[in-house]
Amino acid sequence: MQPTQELSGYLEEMAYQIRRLSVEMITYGKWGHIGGSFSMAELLAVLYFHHMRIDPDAPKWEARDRLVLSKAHGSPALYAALALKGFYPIEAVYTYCELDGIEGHTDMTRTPGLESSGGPLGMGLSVAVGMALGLRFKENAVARVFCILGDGECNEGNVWEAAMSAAHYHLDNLIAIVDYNKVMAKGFVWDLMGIEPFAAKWRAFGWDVIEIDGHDIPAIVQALHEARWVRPAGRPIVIIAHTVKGRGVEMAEFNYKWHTQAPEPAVADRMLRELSRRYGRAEEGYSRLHEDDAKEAFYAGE
Amino acid sequence: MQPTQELSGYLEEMAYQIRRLSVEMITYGKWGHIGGSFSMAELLAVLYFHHMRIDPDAPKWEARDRLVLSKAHGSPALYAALALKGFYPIEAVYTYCELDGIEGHTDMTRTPGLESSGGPLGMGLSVAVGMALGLRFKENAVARVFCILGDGECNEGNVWEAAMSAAHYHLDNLIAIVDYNKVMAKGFVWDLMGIEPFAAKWRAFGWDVIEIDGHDIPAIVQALHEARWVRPAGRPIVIIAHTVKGRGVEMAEFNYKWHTQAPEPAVADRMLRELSRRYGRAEEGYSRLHEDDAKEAFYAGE
Amino acid sequence: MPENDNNPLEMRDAFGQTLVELGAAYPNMVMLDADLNTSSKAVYFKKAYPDRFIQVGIAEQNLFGISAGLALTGFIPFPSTFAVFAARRALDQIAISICYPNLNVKIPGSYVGVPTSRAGASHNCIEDIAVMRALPNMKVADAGDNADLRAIMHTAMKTEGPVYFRVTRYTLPVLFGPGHTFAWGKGELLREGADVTLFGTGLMTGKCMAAAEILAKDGIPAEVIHLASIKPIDRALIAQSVRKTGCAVTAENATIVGGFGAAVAEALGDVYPVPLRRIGVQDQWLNSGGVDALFELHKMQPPHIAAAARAAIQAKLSPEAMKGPGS
Amino acid sequence: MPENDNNPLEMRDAFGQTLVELGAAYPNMVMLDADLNTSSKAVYFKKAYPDRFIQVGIAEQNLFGISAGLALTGFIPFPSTFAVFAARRALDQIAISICYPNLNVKIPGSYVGVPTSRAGASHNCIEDIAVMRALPNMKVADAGDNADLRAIMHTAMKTEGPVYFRVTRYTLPVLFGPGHTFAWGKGELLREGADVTLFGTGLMTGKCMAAAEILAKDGIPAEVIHLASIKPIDRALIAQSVRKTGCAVTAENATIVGGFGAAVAEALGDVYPVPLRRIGVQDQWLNSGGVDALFELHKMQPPHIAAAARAAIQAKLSPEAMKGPGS
Ligand SMILES: Cc1ncc(C[n+]2csc(CCOP(=O)(O)OP(=O)(O)O)c2C)c(N)n1
Ligand SMILES: Cc1ncc(C[n+]2csc(CCOP(=O)(O)OP(=O)(O)O)c2C)c(N)n1
Ligand SMILES: [Mg+2]
Ligand SMILES: [Mg+2]
Repeated sequence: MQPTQELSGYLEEMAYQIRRLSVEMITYGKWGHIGGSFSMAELLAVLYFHHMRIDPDAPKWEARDRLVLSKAHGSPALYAALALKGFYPIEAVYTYCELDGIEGHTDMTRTPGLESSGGPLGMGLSVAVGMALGLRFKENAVARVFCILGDGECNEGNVWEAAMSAAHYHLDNLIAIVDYNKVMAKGFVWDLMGIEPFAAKWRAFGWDVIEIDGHDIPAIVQALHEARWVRPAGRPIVIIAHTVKGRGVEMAEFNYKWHTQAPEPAVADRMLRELSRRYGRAEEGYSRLHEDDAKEAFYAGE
Repeated sequence: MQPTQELSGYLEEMAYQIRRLSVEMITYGKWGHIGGSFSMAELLAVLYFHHMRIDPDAPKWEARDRLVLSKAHGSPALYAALALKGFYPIEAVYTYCELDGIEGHTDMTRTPGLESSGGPLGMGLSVAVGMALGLRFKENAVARVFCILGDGECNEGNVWEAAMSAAHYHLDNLIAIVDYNKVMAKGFVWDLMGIEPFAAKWRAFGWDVIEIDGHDIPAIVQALHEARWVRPAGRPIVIIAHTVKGRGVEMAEFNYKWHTQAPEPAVADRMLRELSRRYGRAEEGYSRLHEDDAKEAFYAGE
Repeated sequence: MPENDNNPLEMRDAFGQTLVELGAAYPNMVMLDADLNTSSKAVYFKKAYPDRFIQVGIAEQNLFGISAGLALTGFIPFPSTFAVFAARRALDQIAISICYPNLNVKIPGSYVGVPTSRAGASHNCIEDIAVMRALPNMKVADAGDNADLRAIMHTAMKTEGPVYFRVTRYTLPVLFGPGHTFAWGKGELLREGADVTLFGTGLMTGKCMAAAEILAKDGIPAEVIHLASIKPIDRALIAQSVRKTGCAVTAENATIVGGFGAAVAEALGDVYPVPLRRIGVQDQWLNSGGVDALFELHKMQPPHIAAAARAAIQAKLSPEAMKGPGS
Repeated sequence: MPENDNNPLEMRDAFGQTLVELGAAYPNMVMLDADLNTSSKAVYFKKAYPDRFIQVGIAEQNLFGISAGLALTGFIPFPSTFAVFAARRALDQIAISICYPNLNVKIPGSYVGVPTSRAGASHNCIEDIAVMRALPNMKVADAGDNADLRAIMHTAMKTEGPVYFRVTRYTLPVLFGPGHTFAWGKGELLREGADVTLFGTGLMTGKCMAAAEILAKDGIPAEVIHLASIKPIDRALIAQSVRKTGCAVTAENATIVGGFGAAVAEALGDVYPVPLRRIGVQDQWLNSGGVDALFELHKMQPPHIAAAARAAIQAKLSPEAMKGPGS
């Protein structure tokens, strides 16, 4: 299941746009998590623009695949993917963190395409287990439930409660994806709370494990294909995606200081220019750089 | 470290007395958990009457070993051990579940020798981690912290949070003991929420694992010796003690119906007689069988 | 299986029976258990509909998270555990996975308050009313008898969104007839009286009725109002009653801090302030003991309610006597 | 490092500085963090006393359990996380491992209420006052400014047993001078007035002072009382004030259900019932938005407090007008 050159190119473009829009909305909204949005850009690109069976014109289609973003602070990347997919106009992302706008963490009552509400880490896998069980009750054998978790998030006991139950119920229609970007909010995972041997933990909890480079689009395509069509054998499947937190702009890479921080417009502009250069695109900066912005600069810091 | 015949005999007697007193207090208190008290009788006997460095005359001795009963519903067995050890008079156990008496679940403010308060499952290992860290801060290299967990209890995510952190902090002064009696409140572990491969889970969480027959006194003596003196190598140690829930009287063995249930006095009498026969002692029944008991029979059922 | 009012069941059995009734009417109802079904009596549902019963083991956070996922796929989940573990262990999951998106999950809180008795402070739930009430979107109810519980459960099924209701491990005296219904925000006037209003919720309403009898013997006519619906609460009925009686007592099988008594105090401040005495657990842990001994210790028996009523009347009559213990 | 009242810091920085002060005075104080130290500002302590700083990762249940164990070995732990995760994620651990045995743990709840703002409903903590207040043994405080926070923290260290105090991510106007002290159950009369009492806690006291100015311009003398100590609460001062003014408003940076407003309503019912209007988040989720926009939306600004004061006065003067929205 190697993707064609054309498909890879398209997915790469989507990952690029997800990163761009994440910076745009975090800068304009003056709040948000760049590092964890960037690290899962390719994962979301492949899920939303290739793998997942979803229809933006029928967001509640019963037989659809579902994705729970358990690391809900990564919402900018997801909001970007949903907008690019057509769940709502791109313009809507500029209401990020505004009154009656798109919520800082995920609020499914406000944003079409969102399958759950979140914010507190560690909860999403349980919700995904419930969905996977629900689909089983409905005898829907085709749909899959995806759940994206952070690596630091896997410190949370709730994750392991959910993991244990997914194995107990043989939920091979559940595919967890860990954005293993090695960094949590305030430092490196190994330093703050080590999670290794990580794959061994999932295996001991009864899961089938696939490990990939989470920025390698063909690898992601292949892993999802395998998880959906090849591996199911009565065990839930986890894709441990090795990624780089902040991947895309150098100042943010592997740097916990960009875990949560809204860039000044000028910094955002530099970030976006660097991003376009990296992707070999024409240099393009922050779209609202010169907009007179009366909003308080409150959350600029961490 | 094979115990002498004499020591084994003494510890067996203590296990026997723990079982007897557990039935006495549960029957008289009209509430409590027989199955999970019986299954850890030998474990408590070896800990309190051989292994642990404690002094009932100085219950707050700084350098003492500490035991956190995370499966706090097993309190009758622990109350029995503490009474037999001399922390308070045996008579006190007959205040179990009474106003101003010994609390149904553990309340350390009321009972000398208790090192923590509990009731909700899954919490104790965190408290034990805190104690082990505290002892490290105090540069007490000798004292050990023990924590007894239920097997069903290990469904709780809090257990795995604690486990992860104990490994992260290299707490080899922490020894967890799982009373793996295969039964939880309403059925078998494998049926309600499977925890296997259990040793693999602990290993994947960075622990050193010792597996034993939890009713085999020499094996327990040996395992604790090993855990304290041989194994410490920067990893916390878990003793997975394979036990039989309700071990001691046939009607309760491997039977979830005796997880929580106070026997009628006549049933308690039969239980205790059976117990004495099994131990090759002179038959002895329930000590308060004919006492006119005005207490409501409220909790006789589950 | 309708409840049998002549030979009252323990409330948890009425709960179990009603689960079975609802299961028949709602094929998309599912029951979840965290290893307590024969205690909570979720086992009735398990036996009737084994295919719609989900065991999650001893993992309450997961219990409520899974329920959210099931609600999102079109089911009506009843995640069942002891009230302490709903209100304390899984509060974040209930708040954010369930209440925040307003999901259709019905949460029974078992083993509440005094009758849990011997299990002790860690299990005798006193804070659930205060805690659940603080969550936006959550509705909260505490039934006065088995018929009331059944009515609450039927209404809960017809209510879109999260509901928390208490289930007592206790046999309550019958208050209501067979045609009894329940509506959110509607209280029930059980006895008319002019001198003081006794507001009860849950099993304490029965004790308020007994207190009114005691007071009647002393020539004090007490009004008794049952407020099973704690959130929303019947502010109109509260105002109407105290406008007449001029003082009130609340009685709840829970802590008096932040719970039902506070809900009434809030309403009184809003609509018609009068002296209020709150009966319930007085901000202490509810340690082990026999049921009656605990009701006695925590001054929650009818004579205590009657004494509180007299104190409230006293306060109404001589404002200077209103200086409570704190002043 | 004393706080600098002339150039006010964000309260969380004052928190961090005070941690360092306390760390010097109490060698057995330890700080625990769940991956939020540069946000909560526990990082100040980490930098000053790296050996007494414990990182537990993103695991709040464990955070509080470990704290219990440390308290049991003679330390004074400060487990630090966002208020939502203390009040919701780890409530069972706080209740049973800490409050029940009355352990000496000091719990700062960071990022409370409106100023958390853009993070949104899951993070903008509104229920912690109601929740923490419901736990026996727990003391609860919300500081009015940085000096007040510092005083609370110093008093907390001298208080045996569990304490919960709120830390706001916000810069508050200065209310108190350098010699300021704090005592449990003691309120502060900040401004005298005869017509209405404004009871404030936390950052809302400053807004009450501004509201009193607005009212003064209309010739309405409002009394302002700051109640940083929410539990225990100063019932004597509350009674004394409303006996004079005859009506009151409460203002809190939290839900009005079960929290500070409820605590005052409870006290009024006990000691001197008067009409009460409660300012705060009106039982809704506190979704994302700018700080000022949210204060506006939830009607928590000085003009709203002033309007509530007028409504309370109106209710006092014409009891018939007291019929609130519910009646
Ligand atoms: C229960 C909980 N605790 C703390 C936080 C605050 N928080 C938000 S993001 C974050 C770090 C997450 O790290 P990780 O899971 O590795 O995510 P990523 O690196 O992908 O951003 C923390 C601690 C939270 N949202 N929820
Ligand atoms: C958090 C929590 N959930 C549920 C319970 C109720 N409960 C008490 S004992 C028990 C079963 C425990 O099973 P296990 O851990 O295997 O203990 P054991 O077999 O040794 O009795 C349950 C569910 C509890 N005490 N705490
Ligand atoms: Mg990470
Ligand atoms: Mg067991």
